[in-house]
Amino acid sequence: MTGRATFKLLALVPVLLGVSVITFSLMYMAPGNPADILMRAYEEAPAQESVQAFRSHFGLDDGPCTQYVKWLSRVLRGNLGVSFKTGESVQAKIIDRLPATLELAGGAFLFMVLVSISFGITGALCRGRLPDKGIHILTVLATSVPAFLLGLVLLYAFGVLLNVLPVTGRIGPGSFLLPVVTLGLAASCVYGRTLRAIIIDVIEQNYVKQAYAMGLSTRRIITGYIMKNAMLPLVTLYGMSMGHLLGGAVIVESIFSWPGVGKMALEAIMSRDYPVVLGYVLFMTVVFTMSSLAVDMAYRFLDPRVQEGIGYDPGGDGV
Amino acid sequence: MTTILEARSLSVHYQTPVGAVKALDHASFSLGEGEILGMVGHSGSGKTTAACVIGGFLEKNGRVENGEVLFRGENILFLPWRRRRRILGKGIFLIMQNSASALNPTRRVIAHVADACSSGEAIMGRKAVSKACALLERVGIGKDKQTLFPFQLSGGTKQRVLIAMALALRPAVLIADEPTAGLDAINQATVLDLFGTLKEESVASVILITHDLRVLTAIADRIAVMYRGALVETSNTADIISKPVHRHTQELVNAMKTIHGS
Amino acid sequence: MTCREQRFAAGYAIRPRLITLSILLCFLLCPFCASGGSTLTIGVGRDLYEGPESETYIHGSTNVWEALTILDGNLEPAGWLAESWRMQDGGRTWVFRLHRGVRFHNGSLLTAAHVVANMERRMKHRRFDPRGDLREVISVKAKGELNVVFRLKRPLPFFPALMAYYGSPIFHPGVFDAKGRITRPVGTGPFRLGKVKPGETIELFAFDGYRGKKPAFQRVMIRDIPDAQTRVFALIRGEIDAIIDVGGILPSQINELKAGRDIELKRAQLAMTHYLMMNCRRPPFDNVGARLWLAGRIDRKRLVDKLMEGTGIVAGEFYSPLARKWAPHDRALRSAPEAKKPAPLPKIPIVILLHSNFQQRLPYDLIAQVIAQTLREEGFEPRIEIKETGAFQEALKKGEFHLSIQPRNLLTGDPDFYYSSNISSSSFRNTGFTDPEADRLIDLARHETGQQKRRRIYDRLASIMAANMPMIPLYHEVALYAHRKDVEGLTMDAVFRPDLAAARPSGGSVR
Amino acid sequence: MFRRVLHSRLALAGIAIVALLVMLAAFAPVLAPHDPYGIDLDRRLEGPSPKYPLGTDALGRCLLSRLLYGARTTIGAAFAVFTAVLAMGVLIGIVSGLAGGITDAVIMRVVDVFLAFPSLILAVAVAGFIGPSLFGVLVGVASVWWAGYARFIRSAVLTARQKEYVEGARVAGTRGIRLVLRYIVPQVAAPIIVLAAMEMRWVLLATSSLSFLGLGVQPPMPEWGAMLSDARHYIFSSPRMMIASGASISLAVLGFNLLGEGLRDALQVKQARRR
Repeated sequence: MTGRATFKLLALVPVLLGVSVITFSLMYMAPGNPADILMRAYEEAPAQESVQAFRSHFGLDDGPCTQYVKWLSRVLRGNLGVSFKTGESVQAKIIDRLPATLELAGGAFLFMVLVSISFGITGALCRGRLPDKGIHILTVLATSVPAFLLGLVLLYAFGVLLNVLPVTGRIGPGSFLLPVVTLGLAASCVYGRTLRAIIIDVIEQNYVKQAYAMGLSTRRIITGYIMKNAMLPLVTLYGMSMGHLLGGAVIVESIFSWPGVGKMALEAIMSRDYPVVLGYVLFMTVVFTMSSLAVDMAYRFLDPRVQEGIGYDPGGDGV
Repeated sequence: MTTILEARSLSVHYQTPVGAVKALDHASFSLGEGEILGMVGHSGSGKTTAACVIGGFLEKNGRVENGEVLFRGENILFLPWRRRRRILGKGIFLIMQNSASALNPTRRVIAHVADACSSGEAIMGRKAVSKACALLERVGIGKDKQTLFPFQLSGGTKQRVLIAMALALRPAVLIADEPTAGLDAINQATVLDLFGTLKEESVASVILITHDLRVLTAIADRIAVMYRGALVETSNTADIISKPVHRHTQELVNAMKTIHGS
Repeated sequence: MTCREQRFAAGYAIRPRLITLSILLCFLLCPFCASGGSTLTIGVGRDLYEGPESETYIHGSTNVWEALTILDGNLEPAGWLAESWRMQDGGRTWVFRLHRGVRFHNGSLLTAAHVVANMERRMKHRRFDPRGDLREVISVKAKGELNVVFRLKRPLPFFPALMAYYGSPIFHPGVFDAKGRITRPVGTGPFRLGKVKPGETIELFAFDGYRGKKPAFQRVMIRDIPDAQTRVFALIRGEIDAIIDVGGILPSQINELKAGRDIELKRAQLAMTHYLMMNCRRPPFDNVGARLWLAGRIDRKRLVDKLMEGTGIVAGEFYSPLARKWAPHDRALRSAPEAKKPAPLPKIPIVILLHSNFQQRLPYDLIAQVIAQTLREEGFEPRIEIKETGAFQEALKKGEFHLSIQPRNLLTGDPDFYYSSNISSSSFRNTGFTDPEADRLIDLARHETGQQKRRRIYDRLASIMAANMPMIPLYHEVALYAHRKDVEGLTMDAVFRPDLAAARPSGGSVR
Repeated sequence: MFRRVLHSRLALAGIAIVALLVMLAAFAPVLAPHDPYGIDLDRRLEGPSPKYPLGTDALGRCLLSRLLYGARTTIGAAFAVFTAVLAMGVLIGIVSGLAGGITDAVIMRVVDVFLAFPSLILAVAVAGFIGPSLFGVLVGVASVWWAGYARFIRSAVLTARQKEYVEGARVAGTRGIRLVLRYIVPQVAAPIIVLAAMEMRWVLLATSSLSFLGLGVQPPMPEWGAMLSDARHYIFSSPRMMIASGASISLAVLGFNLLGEGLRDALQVKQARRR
């Protein structure tokens, strides 16, 4: 297990190095001069000497390669630089706002897991009957409505028309509900559908029939025999969904004024605050990569067949 | 001897893309209390279908065309699934064909038996586990193997796990579908021994399904011979071996004698 | 087999899952609890926190810091931290006398030395003086406890106006670090800074040692709600008590807010003017005739009436008429001569450049589309380009635009601010208009101390502007702000600084 | 194959919706009652009338005409991204699959790097840095999506290469482009088609999301995401604007959704793993 984890981690090194190169080169895709931006020449003109002072202050006079090497060596030492705009350290800024995003993504994840499992079980056990059809229709609709539209509609419906849930920010548990549903609904439905297919597959397995033959209770059969096997392929998908949730958070956070890293990143992109955007992209990619790795490990932990090195292919589950 | 299970004129058809296939054709048989009934026949003769119909696991494309199955005098064939399930386990326990896939691959051996122990009884948690532990020891699975996963066990051991489950459930009727298939001679002997034990302790009345007549000669009280979905002959074991009536039975007995030279 | 293994083996791990589920449900169903007490919550559309790398760390709208002077309703400098000031040496020396007994939030008394330290910070670290307010300053010295003496290279008759608000923010010098950054804004304003969550909230507490009237609200929360619609929803729901900022409420939202019965919608005329800048280096607007033609062709009244819902004043002059003293005698645009239509450029699109930061706050894209329509009708091929800060600045710098809509604040209330930062050919913001006479007059007026003479120079400049039309003033901003009816006294001044100290719960009592 | 597609009601509905939208987009100039750019400040925010079937927008333009022309932009952009992604993915996947060795290893590591990014985050960053424009959105979305395709097609090529008759053709001397076109492309076509239909909705969602965030088309060009973004300021006074643009996006996504699902079921192709 440990050996495998180490190997996987080592294999990530070149990938993350590549990620850093691409992230850094983003900066060169952009037109414009960051020096002018700091000056926030918004209503007033920056004096030329202020611009020069800024350029040397942030080391913008070096060539791209030198800048990259300098940047990378700083990043490796855990220093993502300082914001052009506010002068805060980027990692402090990210860590400051990360809890909000993780809360949102984590909440959406939990919502997704709970809803997709209940949808999956209901759909599979009531196959072809009303609840299954209802869930299917809901799935088709939910995956067709973009998150930004869903968010606006929920905001309007629950916040303004029904006046039951707060529309902004991160105050009190109630404010949590709408963003989480907005972020998690589509994924819940998709995974619910996937789970349904897997469960239907599993129910046909001999061991489930055998469990019924033993006269076990429905609950025991679902938890001990069906779900345990059906969840395995789903775990990989759940892990993958983290990327989707972190990306979707950008949109949801900007609609709900959720003070997380996504909103920060969007603002930083709009004001060309390179260190912040670079730091954000890099950080999120590492978070995503690590969560994928964690899921991979969890999978190995959950599935005894893989754990014991039987040569079982986790990808072969018809997902 | 009272009859605990009786099938009357049972007909089952499978819908297949090439038309309906008759799997059972007016088959009738009965199982007495404490008796071991052997069912024998070549592949496709309808043995497994019979087991599935009684156990309630008929394939989706199968349909009962005719007949009834009486369990303790009640026709269980057309009971709603919810009521049917109450009979499963403690009433009728079906050990599926192909023991390799009959155990949950992600569940430890002992958990299966513990589940069986707690099925329909008030034993829960640790009590069930310790009972399961004892039962597994009885079927010859030591503590070292009890926490393994099914795929780590040999076919014979898996079959023994299933028998341990039967011991735990103490069903009124045990139907074992090909319990000795794919086992080597030593394992076959052990498994059959365990079925003998079941009978001796009058744990259950057993229907033992196999294509191997020889397996039945040792432990079955009566033998039913199936041929193309019909029950062609039912008689005491000794009678079947010594004076088979139906042509197919004669073939089976002859084949057995030719191979094993008994 | 251990006990734990047994439990695991038997699969009884279902309990924790149920517990998690119920905790989650409790968490989600727990009713939303609003924070009560005497707190005023304000929604704004941008982050008022600007950080140590900025001139002031936090926006002046927070009422945390004060400056030497502040502009009054007529955009005239009035005393703030400075009680009075006088000019010496023909405008080359300015002496500001501070109020006695002004306290910083850390309790220490404001002295002239503190002010000197603040000025030296910005003179030494030029990036904290982005507009170059202190360019002409040779030295700043403290004279006694309360007098600050500025020595200038050349006379600046409007120096007190230059020092207004953002011209001289004063913090306790103990908070400056070696690089001139502010580590924590310890100012003298009626509110001191509490906890800042960048991009989320800024918490302010009433400062007990404030010299003036004590604020009625003990606590003010400023919440950053970038989406205009969400902001209005939050106000209607009462999650915030007020929206008060430029562009905080869009003209299109007037009707939505009128529907809210508990909400009072107010307007404030600002010292901000919105212009259609023209690139005077590129055809067709390098031609005076073309510029004059466009100025006559754009129906500004219609724009304001139709698109602004009356939240603007059609600009008849080049800078805010709030500066009464400087209102030109000759309203430039009324006397704009008729001009002939220029020939449409073959296949070359007319680029109308907009800044993406204003998208959410000002109706520029609507105006641009109307102007584009006008141009299209005349046979041009207009194209709108919305660019974010970097690309926007770059395009301006390289002159890759023909037209651009931009706001300008008359931050000092003095015409010089407008002319030297927009029209002077050495200005960073000059969009290609060069006129030696205008340059000469701007420089002359800048250092002319005689009020009457200055006045005459600016009148001459105004007529040069009218004849050359380097930019078209579209409208003067009338900002919308709103608060719930349980708050009163909340107002906003001409440079959109809300007076938080004057706000109080209605009925006079603290909630 | 096509009979099975036609038997699936879902796929049929999907095909119908997509075809309808494509037709509407194609014939927008004929169908649109007004000029989608024709501003009329005197008729701002009017409700539906015989002259303006869906009413007018904030600048007095015909909403229906803008929606019709918006279909061109929105669906056109999605198709453009898709074509680019497919071309890139197919090319790189086939090269990688056929070349093997170092080339393959290098290409696959690059693909790994691109797959390591959370997709929307990279798309937003790329589009944001290029600047708000249709081009930025196209590049942003395409830069994220190509990698998955390249990997998918590479594995399909590798599988196809294993087949005896391909091996036979190689032994017989068929090489390079001929081998690819004759023997490999026909084999990977079905999974690519299904993948295409399944992924179109993601592309559509991603492009309209970026537009909604203000990273997309420049006004006055009609585009559904941007139109929705503008319309939300009128949610109280003219909700129809939001409903119309929102419903259009949802309908388009729904169409591709159904089409993809139907095709997948009909062709029984495994869905590609994606985030």
